[in-house]
Amino acid sequence: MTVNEEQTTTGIALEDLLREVEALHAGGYRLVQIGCTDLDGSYELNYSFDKGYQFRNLRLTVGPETEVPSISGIYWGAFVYENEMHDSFGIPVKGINIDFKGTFIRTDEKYPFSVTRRGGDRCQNA
Amino acid sequence: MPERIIVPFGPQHPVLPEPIHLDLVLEDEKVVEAIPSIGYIHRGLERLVQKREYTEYVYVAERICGICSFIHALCYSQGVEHIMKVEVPDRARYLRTIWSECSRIHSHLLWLGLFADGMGFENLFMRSWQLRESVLDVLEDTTGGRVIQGTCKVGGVRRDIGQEKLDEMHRTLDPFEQQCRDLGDVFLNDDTVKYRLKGLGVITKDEAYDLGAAGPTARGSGVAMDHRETGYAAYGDLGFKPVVETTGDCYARCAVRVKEVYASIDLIRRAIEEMPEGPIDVKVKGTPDGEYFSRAEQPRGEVIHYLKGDGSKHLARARIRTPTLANIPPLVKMLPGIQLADVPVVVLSIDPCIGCMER
Amino acid sequence: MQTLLFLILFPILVACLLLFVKRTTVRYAVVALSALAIGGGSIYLLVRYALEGAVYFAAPSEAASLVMVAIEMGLALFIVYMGAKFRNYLAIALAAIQAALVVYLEGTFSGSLHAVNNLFIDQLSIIMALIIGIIGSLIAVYAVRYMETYHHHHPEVRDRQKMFFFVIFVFLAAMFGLVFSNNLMWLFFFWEITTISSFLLIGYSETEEATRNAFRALVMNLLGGVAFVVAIIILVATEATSGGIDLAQVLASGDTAIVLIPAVLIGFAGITKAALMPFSSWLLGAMVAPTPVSALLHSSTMVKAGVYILVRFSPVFAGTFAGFSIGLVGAVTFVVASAIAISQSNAKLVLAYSTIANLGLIAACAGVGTYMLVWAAILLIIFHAVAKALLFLGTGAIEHRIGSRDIEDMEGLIVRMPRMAVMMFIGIAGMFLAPFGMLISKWAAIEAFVQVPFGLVFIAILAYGSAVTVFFWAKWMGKLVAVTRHQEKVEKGFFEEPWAPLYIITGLVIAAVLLFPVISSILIEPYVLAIYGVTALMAQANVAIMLLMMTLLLILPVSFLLFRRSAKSLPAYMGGRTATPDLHFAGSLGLTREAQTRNYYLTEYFGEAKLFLPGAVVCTVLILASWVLAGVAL
Amino acid sequence: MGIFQMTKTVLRNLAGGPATRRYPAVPARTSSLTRGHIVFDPATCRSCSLCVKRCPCEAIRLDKEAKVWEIDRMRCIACGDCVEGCPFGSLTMEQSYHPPVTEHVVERYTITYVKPERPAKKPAEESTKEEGVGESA
Amino acid sequence: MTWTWLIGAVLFLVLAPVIGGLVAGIDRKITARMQGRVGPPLLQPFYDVGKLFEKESVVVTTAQNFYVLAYLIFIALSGALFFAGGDLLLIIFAFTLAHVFLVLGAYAVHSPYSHIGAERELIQLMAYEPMIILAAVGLYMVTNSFYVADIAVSTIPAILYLPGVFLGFVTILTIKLRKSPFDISTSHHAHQEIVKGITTEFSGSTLAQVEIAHWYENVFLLGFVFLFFSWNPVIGVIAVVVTYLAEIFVDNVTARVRWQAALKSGWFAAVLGIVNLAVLAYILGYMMTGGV
Amino acid sequence: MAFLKRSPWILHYDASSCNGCDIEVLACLTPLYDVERFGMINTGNPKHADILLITGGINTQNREVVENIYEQMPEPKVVIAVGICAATGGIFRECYNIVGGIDKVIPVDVYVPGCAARPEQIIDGVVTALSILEKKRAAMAGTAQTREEEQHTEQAGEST
Repeated sequence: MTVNEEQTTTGIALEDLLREVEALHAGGYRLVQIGCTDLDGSYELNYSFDKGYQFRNLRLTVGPETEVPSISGIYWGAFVYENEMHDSFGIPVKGINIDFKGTFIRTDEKYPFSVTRRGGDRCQNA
Repeated sequence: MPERIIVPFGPQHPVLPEPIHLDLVLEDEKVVEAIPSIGYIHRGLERLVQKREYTEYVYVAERICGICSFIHALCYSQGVEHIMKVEVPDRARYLRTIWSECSRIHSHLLWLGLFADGMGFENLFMRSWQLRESVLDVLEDTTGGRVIQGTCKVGGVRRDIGQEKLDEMHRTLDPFEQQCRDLGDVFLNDDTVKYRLKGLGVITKDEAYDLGAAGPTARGSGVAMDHRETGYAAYGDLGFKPVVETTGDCYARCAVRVKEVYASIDLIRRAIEEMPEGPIDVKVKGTPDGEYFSRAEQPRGEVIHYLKGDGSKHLARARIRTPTLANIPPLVKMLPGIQLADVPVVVLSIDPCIGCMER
Repeated sequence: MQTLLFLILFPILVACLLLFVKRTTVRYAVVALSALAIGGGSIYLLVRYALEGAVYFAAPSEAASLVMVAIEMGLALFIVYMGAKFRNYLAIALAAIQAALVVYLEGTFSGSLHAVNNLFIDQLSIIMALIIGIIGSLIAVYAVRYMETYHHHHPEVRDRQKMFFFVIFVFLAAMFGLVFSNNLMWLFFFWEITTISSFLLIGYSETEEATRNAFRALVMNLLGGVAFVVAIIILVATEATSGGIDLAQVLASGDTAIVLIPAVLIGFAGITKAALMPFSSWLLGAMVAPTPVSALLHSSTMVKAGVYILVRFSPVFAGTFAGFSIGLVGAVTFVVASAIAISQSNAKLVLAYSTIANLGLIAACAGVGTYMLVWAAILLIIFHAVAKALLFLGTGAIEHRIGSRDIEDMEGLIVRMPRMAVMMFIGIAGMFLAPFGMLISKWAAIEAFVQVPFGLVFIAILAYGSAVTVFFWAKWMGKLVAVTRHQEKVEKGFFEEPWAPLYIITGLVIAAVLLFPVISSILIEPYVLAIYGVTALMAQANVAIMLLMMTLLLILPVSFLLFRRSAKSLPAYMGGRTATPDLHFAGSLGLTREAQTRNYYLTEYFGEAKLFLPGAVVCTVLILASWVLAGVAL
Repeated sequence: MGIFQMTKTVLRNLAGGPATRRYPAVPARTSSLTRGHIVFDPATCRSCSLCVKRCPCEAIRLDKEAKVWEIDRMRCIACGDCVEGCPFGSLTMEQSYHPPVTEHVVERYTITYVKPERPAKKPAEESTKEEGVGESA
Repeated sequence: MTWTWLIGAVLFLVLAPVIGGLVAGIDRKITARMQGRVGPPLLQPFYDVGKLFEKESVVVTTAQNFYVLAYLIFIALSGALFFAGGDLLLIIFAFTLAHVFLVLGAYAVHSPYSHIGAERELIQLMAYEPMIILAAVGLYMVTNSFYVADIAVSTIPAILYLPGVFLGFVTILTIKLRKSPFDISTSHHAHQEIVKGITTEFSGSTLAQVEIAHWYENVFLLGFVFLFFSWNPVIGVIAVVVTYLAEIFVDNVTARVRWQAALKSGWFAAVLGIVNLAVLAYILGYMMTGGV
Repeated sequence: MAFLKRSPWILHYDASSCNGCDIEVLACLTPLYDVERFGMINTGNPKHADILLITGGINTQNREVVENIYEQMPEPKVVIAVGICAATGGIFRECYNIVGGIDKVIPVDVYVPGCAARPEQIIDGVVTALSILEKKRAAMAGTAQTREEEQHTEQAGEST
């Protein structure tokens, strides 16, 4: 592989999130994505940024019901990821600029990736 | 006061081949508010990683979207390869590049056709799709599938292209490029097309960057950002310069794609010329353990496969961020103030691939 | 002559009587009975004089003239008083100037202020009398119940109904006087009465806006009045060649160059009264008045006095550049007002703009003044009066039921008020669709303009104007016929306007089309023949085709019977979104939205702000040009 | 001259005649690699069930007891993984695709492979034996 | 009065759907060829209409059928009047009436897409109305008659006097034939932002009626084109064919424009007509004074 | 009187497909396949359509959309499920948001296999659908006729 990009991942605390994001915004980074991973009993949130193919990732681990502040005040376009986060993981996100209120990705079962659900997939065709 | 026209636009709508819904609020025909609503084709295939072996998941990955299919598979494979530290043979890297560029051309021609259709230019639609068929023929001859190739796998590719076929492809590239240039001329120079596109749905460079726009949407606004520059597959060997336009309107986004078609043809030509000999795959052993944000440049922009393995045959998590999702915020910004007639044009100008976006 | 005097004096009597009637039912009876009498009188006039051509009467002159001057002075004082009360000094100044001019006239030329015949009647007068007598009195009947409801809806407005009906009937008398006068001094007197009536009725609700608009109307009309007096002074001063104040003699005067200047001045008075540009704003402001007032004064009759006088003088205008210029004022007004009407959603304003536009068209015909155009102009007067009266009254009735005069709120009226909607439909059709009146007249006008030198200018304007007209009428019509679901019927209400006037006028709109060959041959053609020696005729075949179209239109609704069976009813296409029958659908962000349809107003292109000023400037220049051209002709 | 930019293409199309492949009259264009549909040869299948394991979408089912091999055409993505994986060449990829059907039925084959009666020495037999063991287990 | 006019009218009523359908078929065939396709069979428009009559009748409101029927009848009537040699202006007004009925039908169904289609149709109506009136006036100025019967037998080559008017008329013909770039209110193929616009809610036999009305209309309009060349019937027929081919060509080489451009084009076409007529009036005036 | 067979107008809806089948449906319209040869038109409007081509499986969001579109199509109509996702859910069958094939919501008349279905396959599918369409039409005409006859006999009964 000749991919010449470096990826850094920094773990941060929930209360530092907005400050860190603000700093990256000021540093000319663009928002690449916000992703979420369901671990056992908690979620790992990845806020990914990029500047000139330098990939930086802020990592946050939160509990099931923890409210996460929206970064859509800093990155206007963050609402898509935050709505997605809410709709598939059930993470409450506070203050999204365009809040779809659970209708961004409407699924048969609410919050399919929620760690508190864990009843296995209720798929009709499995 | 009943001052405004409110129209549900989609999900079933003839100009949108895929379902997306907009609540359009109009004054006469001017859009004053347009809120998109998606989720009509959400399948939930990210979860399938837990049910499919990591090698089998390639088939799912390439069915995330039938247009960018090959590059999804490529991005996924590269991610797994990176986690598992698998070195792909050179020939496979070149073959991957050729197929990537073929699918980029086919995607762009497809998009140009749909775009022409969105402007009510039926003949141009027909012509674009007619040209696209010759790319599909090449894909079918070399991979066996028209839109879903199924040749990429973890550790390399499943099929080789024989020298004879490579020569034939090389021969047909010149006439094909000429045809594409004739087509591109219409998009770039026709008066009615220019009338429809110039100054429409403008996104400035700063806005585009700040909103996280990806691919031609960003490049049309002057953001020189193209993941092929990072040199995955064979791009590092072949060298590559992103196509950039600066006006940020629909015309610029269209021009970027037209010119990318030419650039892709050139890349294929050089890839064929410099094709190394050797095996096309390596045996992959073991299971992935680790995580990686795999990134690749799709026709629509940068795609990200975040893969996390826990050492079992199944990945623990795959998170796919597709370019269309990144381009939704710019789209929301573009819509207000345009005419109803331009709504399909503007929506199409980000080349929405809802199939990708909804996963 | 008795009929003439009856028509002038009887309404005054009724007016005085109404000053003492308080109860609505009694008032209704009085108004209905007198309407019958007035209508009957005007029909008698038709039967009696239609075939006789112009008939002149030497009505008592001395006493009447004195009374008139006295009343005129009184009115001037009244205006000064009102002007002082509301601090409108322009009105005071104009009234003073006008009074001074009248005094000057009486003092200097008292010897010449005689007409041999003070009253006369000819076919044009009969047509006007019929409009005043039938449409006018029907509107009066309608107004009784309307005003009762009006006060119910507007408790804040002081109830001055006695005054209201007094003025209405005095106005009717004045209109009759106006169209029967052969003495220009008389004509001027009645002219001023209508101005004052309009002033009083616009200001009826006594709100600040109403008062302001009333004064605007007054000031603009006084401007015309001043021009009128000046014209009379010139005529009297040049009596030897011009014919003095005897209308018939003036028109017959051999020295058209001399007559042209007063004619242009009187034409200017007509332009102000007909609210052509740049004076259109007073008519728009007048829409604050109760709807019957708008119907009576500001579309069917009073503003018609403006174009009536233009038509009267069109033989003088014919072939002169001054007349051409006045015609152009009309034509420009037609196209600009029609275009602005596109941007309006207030029904009464649309009607007002359309009225201005049509008056402009009539003025265009009258100003150019060839025999075919005069024929077309008179047709336009008739059809416009009938259809517009219906539309105004209909709008009034609808406003009382649905509480809005916005066209958007009239959506689905065909479901909510089927009878009213059909009547409005016919009224609107009368304004712009093929076999109906206005369109026939436009067609006649086009055919006529083709034969005029430089008529191409008018044709071009007419072509654009009628295209624009189609747009704003058709979209209104569309709103009416939209079949919305789940709308309660509101046709019946606590307060019932009498439907009879509406039915009758609707009947008249249709009858006017069916009978228009008769009207033309009995009234218009003889008039034109008498004045020009030639007359316009509609080709037989075309008349037949129009009747065929009308018949088709009347028969077509029968086809509804065909469609009742077997059709499956499905909701409208909503892009795959399931929607309730009243078009609510689940929109983005989890909101339920209602799909809404709204007409296009194209304000960016046809807005008042965009078009009024250029139109007014062009028209002002054209009016000044008409004066200059008249002067040059001398 | 930007008004009729498309003229060139239009004229070329008019002169060149239609590009249409008249499909039902002319057979569909395929290449040697075209993945049409899977053909199963019941005579050679030895019920190893490798195809079942490899199929990414569970289109193939095998009942070893009843010797029944099933394929659901409405699940098959024609990836060809099973063909590549089949050690006995019982599966082949045909270039022609499967025709549309009006009813959704699972195709069912009874495996007719009979273990050849041969001396038990060759490795091939070993494997079949193993399979046989697997079957019984 | 002779009976010849009746023959013209009856022939139109009977033959126009046949000719109109064939023209539509040829149109589709040529369009397909221009796009490098084979295209539908020649008789495809008839199959389509036949099919539509076989379909179930589905309505949003029964009133819509009434308006569409009225549209069909008045389109047929105006065409019949034309071929009966009637007064051009009256024919144009009947034609407008017919379209207003179509618009009302779309309003009646009260569906957002139909509504927008109806508004756009009205804008189109507003766009082409001035030019079509001017075309009639132009023919009058040349032949001294508004009657089609007189114009058709006139020996004056109208086109030589009215090139600007003809050009303007061809422009609005594009609007009338619902061809790109002006197919804004509804189009032959549905890939449009307002779905099928004005005809969105019409289906089955109602849609078939709209289609037949369109055939009538096309024949009528082509007849109008013929009037410019009627001094020589052979040239006239050729001109009609060439004009129609040009329309197909333009349809195939342009994108659809916004309504603003449609309105501006229509009105600009009328300006073209006016300029032509003004020059013509000047020449006529000059000739007259010269003659005297 | 089998005009229906000569003029099938199709409506295409993407239920939850990956686009692969969609673009192949669209490819059918383009010069190389040109289904207009058979009188097919891709109309975007359910009220004009005879054949509903659906790609992709059903999920909660689009279930009512599919039902709505189907309901808005006038009889006679047929439904073609294009691609394996539309038939059974295909490779996404086991995703949490996929309910299954189209036939879970509306009756499907023809299944076109393939992932992605090829244009030729789609053409074949439509041809298969045409005969079904024709049957439905005949049945519809038949019932209409019998209904009319019934009315006639009723009226006759009343008059006698």
